[in-house]
Amino acid sequence: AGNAGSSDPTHLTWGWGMPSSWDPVASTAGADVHSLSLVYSGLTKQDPDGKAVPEAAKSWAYNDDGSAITFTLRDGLKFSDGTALDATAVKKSLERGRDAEYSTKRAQLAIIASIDVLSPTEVRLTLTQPDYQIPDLLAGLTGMIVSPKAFESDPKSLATKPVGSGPFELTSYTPGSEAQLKKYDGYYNAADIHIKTLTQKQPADDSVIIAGLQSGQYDIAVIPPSQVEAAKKAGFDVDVNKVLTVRTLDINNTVAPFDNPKVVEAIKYALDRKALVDKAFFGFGDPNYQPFPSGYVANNPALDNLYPHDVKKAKSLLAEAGYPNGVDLTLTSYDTGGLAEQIVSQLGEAGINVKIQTLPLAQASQQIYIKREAPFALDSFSGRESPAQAMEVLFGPEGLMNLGRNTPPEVVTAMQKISTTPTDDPSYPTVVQDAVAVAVKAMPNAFLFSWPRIFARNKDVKGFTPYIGAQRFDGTKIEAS
Amino acid sequence: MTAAAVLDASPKLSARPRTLSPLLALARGIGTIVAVLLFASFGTFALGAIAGSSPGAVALGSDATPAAIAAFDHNVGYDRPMIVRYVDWLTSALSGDLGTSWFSGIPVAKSLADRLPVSLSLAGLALLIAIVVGGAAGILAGMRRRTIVDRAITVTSGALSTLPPFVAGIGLIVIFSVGLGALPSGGYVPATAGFGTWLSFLILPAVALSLDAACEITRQLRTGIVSAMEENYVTGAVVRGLTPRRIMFGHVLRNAAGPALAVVGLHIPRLIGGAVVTEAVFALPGMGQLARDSALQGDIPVVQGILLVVLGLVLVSNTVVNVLLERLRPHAARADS
Amino acid sequence: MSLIGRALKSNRTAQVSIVVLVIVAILVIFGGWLAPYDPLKQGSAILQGPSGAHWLGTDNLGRDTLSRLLAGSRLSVLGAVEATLVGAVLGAIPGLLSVYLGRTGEWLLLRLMDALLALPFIIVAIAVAGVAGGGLHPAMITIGVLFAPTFFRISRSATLGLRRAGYVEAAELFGSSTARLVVRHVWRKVATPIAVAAANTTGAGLLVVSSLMFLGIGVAPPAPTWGGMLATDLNFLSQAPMAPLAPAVLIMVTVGALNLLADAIREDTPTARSTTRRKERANVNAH
Amino acid sequence: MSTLIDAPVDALDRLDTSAREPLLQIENLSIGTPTTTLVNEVSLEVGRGEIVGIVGESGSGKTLTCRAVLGLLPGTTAVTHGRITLGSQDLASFTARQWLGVRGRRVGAVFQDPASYLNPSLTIGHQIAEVLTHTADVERKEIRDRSIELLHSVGLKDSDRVLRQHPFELSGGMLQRALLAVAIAGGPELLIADEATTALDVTVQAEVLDLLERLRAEKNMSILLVSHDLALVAERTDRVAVFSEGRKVEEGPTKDIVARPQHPYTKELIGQARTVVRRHDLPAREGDDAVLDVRKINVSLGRGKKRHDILHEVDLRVRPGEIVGLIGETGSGKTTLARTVLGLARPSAGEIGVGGAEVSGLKGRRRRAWRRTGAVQYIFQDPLRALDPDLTAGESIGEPLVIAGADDIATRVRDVLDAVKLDHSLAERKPAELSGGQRQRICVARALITNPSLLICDEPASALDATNRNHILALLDELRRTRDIGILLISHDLGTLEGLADRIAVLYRGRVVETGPTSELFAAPTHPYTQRLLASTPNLEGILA
Ligand SMILES: Nc1ncnc2c1ncn2[C@@H]1O[C@H](COP(=O)(O)OP(=O)(O)OP(=O)(O)O)[C@@H](O)[C@H]1O
Ligand SMILES: Nc1ncnc2c1ncn2[C@@H]1O[C@H](COP(=O)(O)OP(=O)(O)OP(=O)(O)O)[C@@H](O)[C@H]1O
Ligand SMILES: [Mg+2]
Ligand SMILES: [Mg+2]
Ligand code: NI
Repeated sequence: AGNAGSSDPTHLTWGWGMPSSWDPVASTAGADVHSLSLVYSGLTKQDPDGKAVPEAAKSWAYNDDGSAITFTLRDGLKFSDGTALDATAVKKSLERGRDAEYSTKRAQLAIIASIDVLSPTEVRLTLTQPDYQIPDLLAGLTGMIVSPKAFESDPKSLATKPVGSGPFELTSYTPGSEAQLKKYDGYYNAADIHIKTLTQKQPADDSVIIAGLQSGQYDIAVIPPSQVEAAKKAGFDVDVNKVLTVRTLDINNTVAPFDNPKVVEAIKYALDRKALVDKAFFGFGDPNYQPFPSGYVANNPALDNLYPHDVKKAKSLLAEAGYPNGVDLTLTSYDTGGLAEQIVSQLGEAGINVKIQTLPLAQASQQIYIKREAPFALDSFSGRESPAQAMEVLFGPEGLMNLGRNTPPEVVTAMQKISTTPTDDPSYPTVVQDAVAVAVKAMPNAFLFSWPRIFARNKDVKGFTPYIGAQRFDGTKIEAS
Repeated sequence: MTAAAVLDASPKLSARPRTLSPLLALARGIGTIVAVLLFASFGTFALGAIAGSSPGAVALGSDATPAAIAAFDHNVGYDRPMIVRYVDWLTSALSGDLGTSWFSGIPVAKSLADRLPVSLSLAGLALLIAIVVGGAAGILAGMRRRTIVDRAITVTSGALSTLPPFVAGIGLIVIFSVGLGALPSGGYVPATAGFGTWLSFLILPAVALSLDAACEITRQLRTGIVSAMEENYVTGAVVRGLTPRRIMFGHVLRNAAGPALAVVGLHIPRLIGGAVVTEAVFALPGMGQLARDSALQGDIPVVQGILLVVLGLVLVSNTVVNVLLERLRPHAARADS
Repeated sequence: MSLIGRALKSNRTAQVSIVVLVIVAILVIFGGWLAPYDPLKQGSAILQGPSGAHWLGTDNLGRDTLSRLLAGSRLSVLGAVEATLVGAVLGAIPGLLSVYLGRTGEWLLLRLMDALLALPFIIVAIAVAGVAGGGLHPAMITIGVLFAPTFFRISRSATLGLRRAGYVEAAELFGSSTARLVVRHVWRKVATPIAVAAANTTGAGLLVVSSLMFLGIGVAPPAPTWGGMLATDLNFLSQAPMAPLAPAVLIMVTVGALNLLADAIREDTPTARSTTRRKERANVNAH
Repeated sequence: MSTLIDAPVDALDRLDTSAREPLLQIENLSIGTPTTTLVNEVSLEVGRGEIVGIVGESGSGKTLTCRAVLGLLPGTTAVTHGRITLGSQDLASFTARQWLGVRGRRVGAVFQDPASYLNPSLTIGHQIAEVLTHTADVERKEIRDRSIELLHSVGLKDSDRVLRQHPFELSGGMLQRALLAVAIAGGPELLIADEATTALDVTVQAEVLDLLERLRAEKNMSILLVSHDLALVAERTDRVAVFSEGRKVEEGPTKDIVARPQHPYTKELIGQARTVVRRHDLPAREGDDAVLDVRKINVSLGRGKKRHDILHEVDLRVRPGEIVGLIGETGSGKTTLARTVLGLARPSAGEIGVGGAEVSGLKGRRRRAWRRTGAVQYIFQDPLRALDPDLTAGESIGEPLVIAGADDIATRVRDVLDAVKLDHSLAERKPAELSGGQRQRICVARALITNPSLLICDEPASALDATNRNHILALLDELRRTRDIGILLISHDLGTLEGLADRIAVLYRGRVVETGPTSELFAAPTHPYTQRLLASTPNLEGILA
């Protein structure tokens, strides 16, 4: 390690982008969960495999029909501002997320009809309908508990001065550059936090990220697949973590020519997902036909190779659809890497002539999600803590990435079944996977591949556990080797 | 960029009426800044509106429904006519309130206050390097004109000025951070962490950023010296028995420095606000990065705030340059039409 | 153009830069046609070093680098030329007019140009591209607008100088209209410094394009540009360390040639020559 | 008058020079570039306290010789042969360091165009102080007193202010004095004055030359006075050397050379200087029809605060076929008057009649229409600047007709070329390919092509050498005779006007202070300025008389 790095055995520098806001309620980016998990705890958190496990709550129990859930909090929890993390705090915090006009979590929390404080350590959430996904839902940004004292006095200050009860507390923050954190002893699992101080640092441009590791700018940093080889060559450990992120093509099947299912199918067959992974991601990733990576509870192995690369079939589908001489499309993308180009090239071979329209991210999301003026878009989905919620985003009648907003009833039914099946029910995996199968086959979205989160790590960093969801540093130590 | 081109305009810059008092120059500068602001900020407003950027759309993220966005926009008064919002922005900007970022909710003035030290450190150091190194090279080349030294300097600075700025930055990192392991490859620490540390983080980006200006200064200074050497007053000074050193530093440089100084004036906006590429390569949290991120996020108040601040800085520094120019070459005051 | 011809005759660097620029021009016109492969055709061998089949190797999608460089010439150079043209038109003509316009018009134009001069290029280009979106054109047009003050000042000062020139005054005394005067006597002289500036700004434009590409702005895949290729190649330094060399050299050589040519023309302008003449005359016909 | 050339030598005797100890000796000096010889075997001696003049045509090597003495040969030129000794030192072998001991301390120099020889960015005080400290080794605390003393000695009275001023804030005459002060600050024994007064008004020139003579008298300074003006050299020097084509063709006491030139070149030089273009007197004309009638015009120029009055109540008339001379010092408003008549400046009061029509009120379209008639034409001082370098001579000449929309332009261009005695083939050339005299004829031809009734010539010959000057002046005289054109001839050279003008108007600080027939004015000037002007003009005839 180098100058700013781990010459101090209790300090870790983590190369990871700054959050859009340190207030979970105002956060607009899914990736913020990694930073915010450092300073907030939720009632639940995700374990390395993505399963909801206790955090601030030590346990929970549903009522019989799954329409209410009671969380029991750990005793004596405190926020970093010294106020108690009790049932009242939980109630206020969740209510803010559900009701605040500026909240970006209103839709997710709308399921909560009312919150009752049963005792200082017991809080009951009454739901608008039975839903067993609540512990999962609350394991991410949506459920992070913010000190009511902080948001009652000045909610805006939370953007830069978070007050939570996570493993760390923020000591200084320079937006766009770095966040300095120190260990928060009030965290319930503080015993397992060996890092005293942590610097979260904006990673540099891809082309110089390894240089940054080499010059000791980071102890551990997220790197693009193109840099894996360089990182290994430079003597760093590389962790390739399977995570929930998946690349997809959003398709609006209410717009011609996508209103013809054969065209959509042709696109799905025309894609060579393996080649995409191999080139654009240097082989780091798994071709996928569904939104969940293998090994995850919602992954349905039966869907592997659902649409094998078959140019002939694509062509004939296209001909059947009435486009024997090919069809002209525009692909909207905010990706400036080579992926879009590669997709265009593959589709071109099947007679699907695609023009690329590249837009800046903010504008792309306006075009694609809000205005829905881009019926064919190269997108990326970073998953949700709850599989039901993820499917809601992808396929639900109001789903963001369901550009056509036309969900067939069988998909709605299958998805509802997920929520109404307790997650510890033995049939739960089957229910989820069946729903995935129904949705993937019925919906136009073309899934391409799941792609990993890759960390390059200084060899001194030990005990690092990759998480499928928010990355955590419980158990991570720095030991000179 | 090299933009040697802009330099052709620079003698004209220096040929502006110099008889103005600094105060008057400032007043005129403020006139300018008002003109720019009116047109730049209105432009950003309009562009943002066309692109569908609005406080709600930015603050509520991609999960938001159009209805939620509309409600949010209504609550913050964004559904009023554009001209009303614009006047509103303008009046509060005049009282120092630049609004808050739509994206992060952080007050724009605070974000800028965070970024300004970085940008100013970077620009200041780059300017210093450009003036010292570029100036020394230019003087050397001008004094030793038509020698090997002159040719070497001319060729080197000519070649360096064709270097795309990010290539220069990456090249420096490869050499000094990776190759020699001598300097950090990026990031920023404030000067409060110790001058040495501050400098070690800033020196590479400052060098990368200074290249363009340094090459221009070298070029202008060399040309200036060479042509000043041909002036009769140099012959006059020789005839009077002054030593070559005195002639160079007391007479030639004084007159030759004008165009070079004008270059400095022209480069200041680019050093302060245009360091986007350098900041990206070196992961520096300066205003350039903020501008880029905000522009891409559709975060219009921030973009406008940055333009305002950059313009203010440019105004101040150009006034300084103009005053210096007038001191240096009082006769140029008469050169204007 | 005769002034280039003149510079060409007298100056070796001018000759070299002209040769380079002619080659570049050939690439711009015939580059796509000269390309040995389809520049968009992706192969399975990615990030290959130079070989017999691919003289400059392949890029991250397995496309032939040489073909992309050749085919990319047009967009790269024309992008820079576009900015220059926009700047020249928006700068030179108002610059010329500002001299003959009334005082208010002149003042307004001067302030407007001051304003543009104060704006930092890249940020404005990003802001425009960021909110207006898409492609190279909005960015290049913006850059062009920001180039305008350069041309404005040059053409204005040249015109100002000429307004007092004897022959311009003479034409005025013969009853020439302002328009004729400008077309007949002023324009041609102003054209030279404009040409110099144009050469410089075109070079600067190329660099700006590459910077924007590096920042991921104005990228319009799959059409190749030198700047875009350079920016992309830098991401794969560890796989293909030499790959950025070719586009970088092309950019640098073109920019360098443009700058050298500008210098050569500048040195050879009638004004430059006439000042030497004036000095001579001052000695000779001292009266 | 040619009899004067044979006047007795004694009559010209000014100073006895025989007993002077030599200070500067130039022996067989040759200067050349690697390819050519520019100065050939020149020998010249300057004694202590002596004023030696060098005259000669342009390019004859006067400046190179002076520069060799200063060790400042330009470019690739170098001494190829010969010796220069100053006192007892041989300058040829000097190192750069040794030269520092010569320049400024032993040899000072002043040149033409004093403004350019002073650093425009530094105050006069700074530049004097610099020489005093570094060349003359004066103590710091004495500098101010010495500076003031120096300025006084060159006749700059308001020395406190001058010390604080920059060169651009001084007039030409003051500048030349300031430069002189800087040059003598180091107390040189020899002062080289290369065309040092050429750019000055005659009255100022006379004052500066008086000053040089005083310096010589007071400090026993030797002076090498270079000028192309034979009359001036004849008036002011003890000895003179005549240069031609890089050689010294003749040398001797001034009086001898002027009175009895031996070398043909010297004879020609003297002859030319004495040639005056003589007008051909016209029969007196009836009536008072004027082609130009300027009545009580006032002109102010500049904007806002800087606006000031240039011309006051100026009256001027020019009749057909008449040449009216306008003379006055620099800045007196001669050009402004011409520009006002041409409608390039607007009078704030008064009237201007051209050919009987009132023109001062014309504007815009109507003024353009009037200009297209070509009734008034203008000849610029500097023909090079008056011709568009991109147009051929023929195109330039035809331009007024093109603008006026006339036809058979080609024929008329040929006609005027004949009128100015130029070969038709020259019409194809660009200005750069023409000589100075040819260029000015092209300008005259262009002016003639519209058949003007009034021609305004602003110093039409001052950019030309003597021969060409005479030709152009003769041409003007012929034109007014054959074409009955009225001519307003602006000149600072009394000699020119004396021979050519029918009447002369003297402009002094924006007012016509005197006007009358040429001979009367010369015989009995009434205004003090006119008297001073006449007295200051170097007069060869006077010396010879
Ligand atoms: N640097 C130089 N290189 C080559 N030739 C030169 C140089 N300087 C002057 N000459 C030539 O030397 C000759 C003499 O020049 P010089 O300046 O001494 O003439 P001059 O007698 O002073 O003329 P003038 O009256 O015009 O000042 C000219 O033919 C001139 O062209
Ligand atoms: N455009 C102008 N604005 C203000 N003042 C001017 C302008 N043009 C000339 N002047 C001033 O008017 C005065 C007269 O100038 P003018 O050119 O008429 O003199 P002149 O007699 O022709 O002198 P010269 O012999 O040097 O040519 C000068 O003091 C000059 O500085
Ligand atoms: Mg000379
Ligand atoms: Mg005049
Ligand atoms: Ni004279």
